[in-house]
Amino acid sequence: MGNGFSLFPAQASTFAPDVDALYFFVLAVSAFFALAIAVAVIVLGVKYRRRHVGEVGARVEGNLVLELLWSIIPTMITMVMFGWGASVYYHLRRAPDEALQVYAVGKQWMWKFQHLEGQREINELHVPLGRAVKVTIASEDVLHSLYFPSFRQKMDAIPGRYTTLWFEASQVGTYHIFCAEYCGTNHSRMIGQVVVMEPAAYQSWLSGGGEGSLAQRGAALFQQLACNSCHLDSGQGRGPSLKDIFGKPVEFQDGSSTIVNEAYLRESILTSQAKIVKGFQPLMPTFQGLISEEGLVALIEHVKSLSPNASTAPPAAAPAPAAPPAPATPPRR
Amino acid sequence: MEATPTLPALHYLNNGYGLKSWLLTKDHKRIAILYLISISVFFFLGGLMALLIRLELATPEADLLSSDTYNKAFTLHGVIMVFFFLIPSIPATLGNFFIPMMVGAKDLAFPRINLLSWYIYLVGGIFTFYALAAGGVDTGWTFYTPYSAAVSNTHVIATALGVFIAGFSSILTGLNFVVTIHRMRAPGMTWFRLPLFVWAHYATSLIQILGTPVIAITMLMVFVERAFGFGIFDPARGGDPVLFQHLFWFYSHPAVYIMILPALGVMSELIAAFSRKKVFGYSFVAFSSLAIAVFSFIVWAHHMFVAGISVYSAMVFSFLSFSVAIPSAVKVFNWTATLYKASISFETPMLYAYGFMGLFTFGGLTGLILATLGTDVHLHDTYFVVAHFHYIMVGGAIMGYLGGLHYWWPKMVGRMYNEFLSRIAAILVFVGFNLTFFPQFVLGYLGMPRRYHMYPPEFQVLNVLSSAGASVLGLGYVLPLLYLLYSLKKGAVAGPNPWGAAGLEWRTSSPPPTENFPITPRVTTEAYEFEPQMAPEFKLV
Amino acid sequence: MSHIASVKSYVTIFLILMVMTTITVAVAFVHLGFFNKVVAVGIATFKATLVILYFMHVKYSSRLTKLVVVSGFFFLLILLGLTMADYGSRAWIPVPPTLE
Amino acid sequence: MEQQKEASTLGMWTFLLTEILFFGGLFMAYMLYRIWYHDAFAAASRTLDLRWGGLNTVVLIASSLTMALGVRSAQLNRRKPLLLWLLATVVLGSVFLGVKVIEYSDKFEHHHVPGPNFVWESHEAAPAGEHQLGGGGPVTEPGRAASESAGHAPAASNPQFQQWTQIYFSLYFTMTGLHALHMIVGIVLMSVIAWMAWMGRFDDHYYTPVEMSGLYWHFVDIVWIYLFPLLYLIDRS
Repeated sequence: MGNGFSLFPAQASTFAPDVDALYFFVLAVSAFFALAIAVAVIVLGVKYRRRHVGEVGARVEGNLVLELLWSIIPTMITMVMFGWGASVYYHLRRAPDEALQVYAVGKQWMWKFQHLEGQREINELHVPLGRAVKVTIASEDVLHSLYFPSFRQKMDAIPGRYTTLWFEASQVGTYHIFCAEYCGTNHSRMIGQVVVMEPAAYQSWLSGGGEGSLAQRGAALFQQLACNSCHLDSGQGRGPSLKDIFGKPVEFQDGSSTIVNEAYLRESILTSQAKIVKGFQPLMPTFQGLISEEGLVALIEHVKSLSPNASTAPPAAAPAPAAPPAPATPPRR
Repeated sequence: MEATPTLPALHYLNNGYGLKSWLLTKDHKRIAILYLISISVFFFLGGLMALLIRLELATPEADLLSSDTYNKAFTLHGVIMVFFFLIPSIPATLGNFFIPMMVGAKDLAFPRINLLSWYIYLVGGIFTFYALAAGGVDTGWTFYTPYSAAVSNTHVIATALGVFIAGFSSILTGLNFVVTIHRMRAPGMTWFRLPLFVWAHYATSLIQILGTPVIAITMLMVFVERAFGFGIFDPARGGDPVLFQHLFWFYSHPAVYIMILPALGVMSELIAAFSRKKVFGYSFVAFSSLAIAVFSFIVWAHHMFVAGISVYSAMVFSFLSFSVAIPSAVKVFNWTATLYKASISFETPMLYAYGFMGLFTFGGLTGLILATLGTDVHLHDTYFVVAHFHYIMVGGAIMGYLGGLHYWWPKMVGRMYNEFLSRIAAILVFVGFNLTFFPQFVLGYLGMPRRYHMYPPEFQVLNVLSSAGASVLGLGYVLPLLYLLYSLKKGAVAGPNPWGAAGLEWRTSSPPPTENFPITPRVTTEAYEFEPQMAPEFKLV
Repeated sequence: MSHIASVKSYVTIFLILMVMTTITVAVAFVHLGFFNKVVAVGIATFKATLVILYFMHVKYSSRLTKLVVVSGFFFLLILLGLTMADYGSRAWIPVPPTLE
Repeated sequence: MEQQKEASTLGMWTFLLTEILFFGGLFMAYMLYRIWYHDAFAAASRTLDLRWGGLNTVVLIASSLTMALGVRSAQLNRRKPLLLWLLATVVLGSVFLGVKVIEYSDKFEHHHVPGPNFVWESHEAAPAGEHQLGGGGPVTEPGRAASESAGHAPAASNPQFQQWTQIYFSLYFTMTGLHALHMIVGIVLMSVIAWMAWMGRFDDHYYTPVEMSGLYWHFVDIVWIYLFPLLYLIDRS
């Protein structure tokens, strides 16, 4: 960033070369066909230009073989594009299990980032080189879109639910962060920079914070909101114990179950009556409007920290909770 | 042979004078002229907004407009150009004028509904003008919720109602065309003798009929949410803003084909007329229009690949999106093949047709890059998308519209325009267009997001190029306005068939009489039968 | 369109519609789980079909008219089906459930 | 004449095609939210009075019958019966709207109109006449916990539940409002047609306007045939 004029963006993530290769492939095919058509119409235009006023063209009806050829060949070429594109996309969307977790909150008109260790940043994100980073994105107001052009990665921030993206930076440096989804007056000022650091430098940057980790902040909030008066570790409280639940299945009063994940925790805090854990009463008040998006991620991190063995993600393909995405929104102005 | 053609004594233009004879007319040709005037007003208004946008973007800083004003400028540019210019552009003017003539009918099936559609369009336009005059609207033409429904404090309601109302005008035009093409064909005019322009409009009408009601109801839902505090998309009440996007794009993707299909129809006419040859693979070109219309309804979520939709759904929609590329490619290949062993002349309309071939092909192919999932994540909502759809909308639809206008202008007004100036304008449009929008592809891959009022300084060189191109393009658009108006009084008299073209519309006087043909024509030949004696010397009527 | 149906046939259709309305109300008071929805929409569709075929004379109309009617419901199903396909498959991403 | 009639028929059906997709957008929203918020929708649906809804269904289907018989009279060139059937249709349509006014005013009284004044009281969640849930406080076994629903206990005291019922009522008012608007247009149309019949404009060769407005009327009926079970009968068990 700050570097001068260029015609091509920096390749600063592990999948930037993949995306670029795909891009050049489709571009090359496109250029070939565009040029072929351009040359053909010009050559034909010169060769068959009208020589005298009354001339008409020859009678040619059409040709079935040709029609089939130029339908089937492009179809096959586009299927290659589709397959290749879909595999790159799957890679872009599927975060590896051991990814470093970062939270991002978009609001008019800034990006707020929080690290698990407690650092909070605005419009700036520090990430280590060579480590997968998963960003969980929320929005406090309208749609935004978190965009890292040098990483070739982007995801909308949608009020009322979490979305995620991930990347692994491959080159030390400072790169743009943009908001790509129009969000009002200062949409074009909702920009920032992502700083890719050597792992050691990143570690020392992390320890420079001193606010306490995200989970610690969540623990404080847990006390402050009196969550701890019901959610006793012993399981004897009025609410279920939150110890060692993350990544494990939980069963509800109506017999259904789900795997505890961020989305479920978010829903349980904001829409506490949506799912009632089996054996408990629907006593918990809703925290809708009482807690900010940032406080929410701190609480979730706190709950996660109570499940030390669940640091690696739970088994894949959890049975779909046939439920709405945590339908809740932060307070509005 | 050398006799100078004269204007017919009685034609639709001199059949009644005065405002009333125009405002209460049921003649499809006069209604087409009314539309032509009104969409031109909107076109230049939308163009003015584009000018403001490009001027502002010449520098990275915010120096000409405030952010709010800039946002309003691009919103109105989009709303006006999409809903009030491109969607009615070819169907309501050229289609309205020539579809009855091409099928050999006296008028459309429902002349009064045709006039009604123009008034509805005007009412929609007045709502939009009101929004503009009262302070503008800043949601972007896409009206994404929750910004449009709850947050923006501009005139969303008036604009949404304007779009809602204009939608009905579009529906009525489509309905009229479908019924006309089904029921009003002259004796002998079978489906496979119809000009491809008619086929393209038939396909367009299907989209207008099937898609437009969905945008209408979506706008209505935004309206009730904003006006009465209902909650349908409101995330605070559990609503889903992404549902809005599904409904919006269910119409707005097919709407792209409402804009481009008629231009593809014009292209078939131009290529045939100026190469004096039947379009290669007529039935494939005809059916590819219908295929595009049907496929256009199953690809919409490719606008939402990063909007949090399911990974599998994204894959399905990406797959289906490629399917719509094939019939478009088939058309381009067939046009190219038409030029083989043809007799090609390069009057102005053919210059536009050649320009169209280049720009539409390139625009369509860049669409493949956006339909490919892996690259779309990077390119979505960047200037790459802006450049892509301007290649289709401006390079395709407007080139087609201008080409068609120049082709049929002698028929519509009975006089020729200045050929030299019109060629200059066609070249200016082509050069200016590429200079404006090609740099935006590069900007997009560099990562410049769309709807940005300010941008990092390293993007400036390309933006300046684009702004410079826009001024050339603007010149190319103003020039036709001048020489076409001039030709109304001073142009050389054209005669019934100045191009030596085939088709029923050229077999009547220019301008045509109110009832189009002296007697109901009987059709005995295929479309695009160019007999050697149909050269300009030959007089049919 | 020149087909003229008898009064008796119209009244018969009307009575069937009434009976169907009664059934659909009655079924709503019985707990059938998922099948409540199926029955409700099924009966409504049956009633709508009767109205379209007999009251609106589609049974005696041209193939073109029939095609128009069917295509309306076809494109409606595209809208409903492809949109719900997105919502339905969001949860089954085979990635860690942390990714939603 | 024949060509004109065929054109009108095709035109009318094409128009009805757009109407299907017009209401289709609303049905899409309804379907999604009903799946997501089944219990809230069911609870909100139970606040509608089934008697009024049922009456209106009967009235509207009856009006379709009178309309069909009206068209038949026109086909047979019986002017007086045509006029009577058309008037009967207008009367039944007006009865429908009258009932709708009663229902709407009831909603206003109960603050069930979405927006800032919306109020949802917890006892309203109860199936009519059955469990009266203790107001305010959380409830133990709210009626039917182990339902087929998407895992939501219908906990009426939950503020989120209130928001979801608001979505139901937003859709209820938009859908029935739009339907009522179509009814009003239909009644005006029918009155004009009846007047034209009175003036003797129709005979057995020319009755296209009667037939076309009949198609419109039946379509509006069909919309209600779907709206009635979807809005009133979500879950009454």
